[in-house]
Amino acid sequence: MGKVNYRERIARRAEKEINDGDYVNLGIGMPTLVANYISEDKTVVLQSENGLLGIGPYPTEDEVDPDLINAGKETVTSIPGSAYFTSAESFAMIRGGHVDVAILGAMEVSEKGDLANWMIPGKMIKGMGGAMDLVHGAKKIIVIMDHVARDGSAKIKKECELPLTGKQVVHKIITERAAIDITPDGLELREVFEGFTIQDVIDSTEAPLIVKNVIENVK
Amino acid sequence: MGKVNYRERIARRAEKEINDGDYVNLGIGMPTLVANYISEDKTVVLQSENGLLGIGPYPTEDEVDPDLINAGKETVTSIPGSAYFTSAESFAMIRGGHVDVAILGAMEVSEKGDLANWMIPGKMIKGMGGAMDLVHGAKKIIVIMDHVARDGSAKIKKECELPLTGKQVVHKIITERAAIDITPDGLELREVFEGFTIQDVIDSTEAPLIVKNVIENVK
Amino acid sequence: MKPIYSSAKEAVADIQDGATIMVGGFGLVGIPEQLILALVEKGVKDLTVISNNCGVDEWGLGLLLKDKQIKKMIGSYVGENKEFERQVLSGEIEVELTPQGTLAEKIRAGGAGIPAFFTPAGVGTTVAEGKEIREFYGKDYVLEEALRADFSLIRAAKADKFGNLIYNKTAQNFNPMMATAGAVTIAEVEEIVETGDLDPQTIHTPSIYVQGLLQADQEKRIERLTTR
Amino acid sequence: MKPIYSSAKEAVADIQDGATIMVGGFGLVGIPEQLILALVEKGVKDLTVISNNCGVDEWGLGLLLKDKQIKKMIGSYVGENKEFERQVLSGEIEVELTPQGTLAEKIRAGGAGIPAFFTPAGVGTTVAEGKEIREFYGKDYVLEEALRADFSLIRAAKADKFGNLIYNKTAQNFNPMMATAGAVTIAEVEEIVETGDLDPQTIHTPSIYVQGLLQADQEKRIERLTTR
Repeated sequence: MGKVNYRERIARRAEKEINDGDYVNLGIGMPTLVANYISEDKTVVLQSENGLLGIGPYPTEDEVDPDLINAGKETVTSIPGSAYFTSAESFAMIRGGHVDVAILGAMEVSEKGDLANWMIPGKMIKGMGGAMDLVHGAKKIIVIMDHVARDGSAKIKKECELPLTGKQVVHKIITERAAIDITPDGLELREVFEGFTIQDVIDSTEAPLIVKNVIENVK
Repeated sequence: MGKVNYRERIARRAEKEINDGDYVNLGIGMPTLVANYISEDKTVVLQSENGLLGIGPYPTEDEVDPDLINAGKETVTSIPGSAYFTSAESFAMIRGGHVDVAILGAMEVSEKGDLANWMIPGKMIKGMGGAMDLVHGAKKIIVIMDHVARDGSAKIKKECELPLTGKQVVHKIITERAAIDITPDGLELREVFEGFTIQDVIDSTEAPLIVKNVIENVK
Repeated sequence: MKPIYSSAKEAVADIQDGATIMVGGFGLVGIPEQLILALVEKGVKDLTVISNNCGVDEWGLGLLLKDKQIKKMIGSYVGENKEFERQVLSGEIEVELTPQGTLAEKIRAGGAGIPAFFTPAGVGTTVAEGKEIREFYGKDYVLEEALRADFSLIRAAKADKFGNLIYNKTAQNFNPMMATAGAVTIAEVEEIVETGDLDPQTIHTPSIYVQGLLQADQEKRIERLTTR
Repeated sequence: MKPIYSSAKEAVADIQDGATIMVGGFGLVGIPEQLILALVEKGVKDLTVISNNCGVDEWGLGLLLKDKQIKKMIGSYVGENKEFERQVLSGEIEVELTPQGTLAEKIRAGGAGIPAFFTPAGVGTTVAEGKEIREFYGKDYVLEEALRADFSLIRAAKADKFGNLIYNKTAQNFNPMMATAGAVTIAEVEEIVETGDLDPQTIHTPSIYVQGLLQADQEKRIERLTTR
């Protein structure tokens, strides 16, 4: 299974965390892909922190409006029932606990649910954007990411080494290898995806995993 | 000059505190009258703290809209160029220093500019409404009121006895007898209105008055 | 997409004794008339009510007052309601009078995840007693905490089925902030239209804040009919 | 009623070296294109700029960056601008990275007379270092102070001559808050209509916040053209 298919598998699995009627914020990058896999049985309203509730599909060339973008600065459309508003209102919505699910990318996640995803000191500064608000506001915080870094090192750690985005904020991690819950007792391995074994996941995760009721060979 | 005419004179004098282009909030009661005397040479936009910028004249019977009132709960109209908004936005405007002039009624004013206009303990509780916000927000706070209470006692005092609306907030007092500025040195008598003498004003004011450059016999 | 109640009675069915409720409106303008009547009929007691005013003697929240259903009232102005003033002066009702701008901001803060903020309103008055005062840029400010409610009962002119709301003129007032600060927000609306019928640029309250809708005709009583 | 400038140059004439300016927009959407170009041309230096992003390398605030006209930048996201990232990493520019929601709220607070507020965003991170942390309802919050500016340069779709503004879609973003937080707010608008031509129920920024208007055509460059 290639990288592209991994991304699709992660997005499909993340979609299962979204319930009918939910208001959802999808982060920049891989999280944005989740929108493509939302079941037609569900009414889901996507929030964009730049001031739109109800993101629609990408526009056709004729539909492109330069004044209508998502938080990743991509041109988008809006669905019937959408609403536009200010950035202050957008984050009132987020911080006030009105968004049901936020799906974010990560550089590192700790076993306590700490998240790092906004800078590498001396190397890369992107800025935190809306992530620091989202992690404290949305009712459920899902991180989706590659299980390990490009150099093969673990991204799920005992402690994050990079500057944090938020402390004890992540509820669930979904990677191409596994779905892991952050519980008061630590990281609990819930699902291992087809092509990987429980041992594979343990070996590629720096933090200890609770292995009790694991569903294996999830497609 | 009867009471009604005094009220008109006070309102006409208060109008002179308003400049062309000003945004103005008029309190309930006598302050509302000021709207009737705004010079046609001036463009003045009246703010109503219940969520309207651009109060128009009272409606004709046909124009009455039960959803369109001023802060005194009177049915009003709105002018071309008006805007409706929430109470939070309305007070953001007020507290944020965007309103140029607020004209308020008072039960008592102290020589330091303290204002009391919202309750008499054990006797009368109206509530402060928006007055406590207005006195800290508008750039210029004008109090207009009868110079003395119904029992003849002074309303302009060394110290307010009633619970305060705000401390050191009033810039100018206009009554049927006089126009008085609150300065860092105390109350400075600026104008004495026709029918009253400087001594009349001194006698009916508990706090000491600075009497330097007074214009007398103002109509 | 949002539940549409078949009656005001059904809309308030989950509101129990002791609940904290926010009720929209300024004077009688923009109040959820039928939801209030349903609370009167339900006879629910010991309510903490957050509302700018408390209706008049025979309409709006005044009806709940008359039936002594309100334990505590948080508002800014009681001037028009004799029974309210009587209950306050006699100590029959607990009241927390709050400057109107502070009230609006406390409610907005509650809905926006801001637990507390500093404001100049009330500094040097009884309102600031027992609260933290802090100086910023040479001026004193008082720390005020956010307000939230179990239920927010609001009134709008139009809703679509997603729950987006548009208010009419000054009937907007406290309703939009209250919509954000209720764990459950029920909107009484004059008209429900199809999703997509409202211009997304003119929505006052986005659907995310609304948990249920009731269509109901409004009497819109006028407190002070003033004509030219 | 509000001054209508005849050129962008005239609109920015009062902005001097060392000024603090807020500039609306999210990415390149909703930026006051011509006002920014006028600042570049004017060559004004040592600016403190408050803006969510800092443009791209060849457009928007990126032009001010390239000319080293910015001393300090307060924003939330610099990811799209290589020159910005370079100046930050090399220490040539002072930068205060602020969570986007905190930035929006600090600006709103500045315009609304709220000197400071508590927010959860940034607690436990470098953002909260040196700031007061306080617990409310069992959770930690950080105290953040308001932002104001000498000038706010914003972009709207329509203005009437009173200065009421309406924005288009997601070009709204930071513009309405910035309109409230500038001592002088200059709105660059695509169209100026007669007073009374805008529906008062659909105004996004009431005229009280606007000190001057400039009509200017917009290039509206697209950062990431994405189609189906």
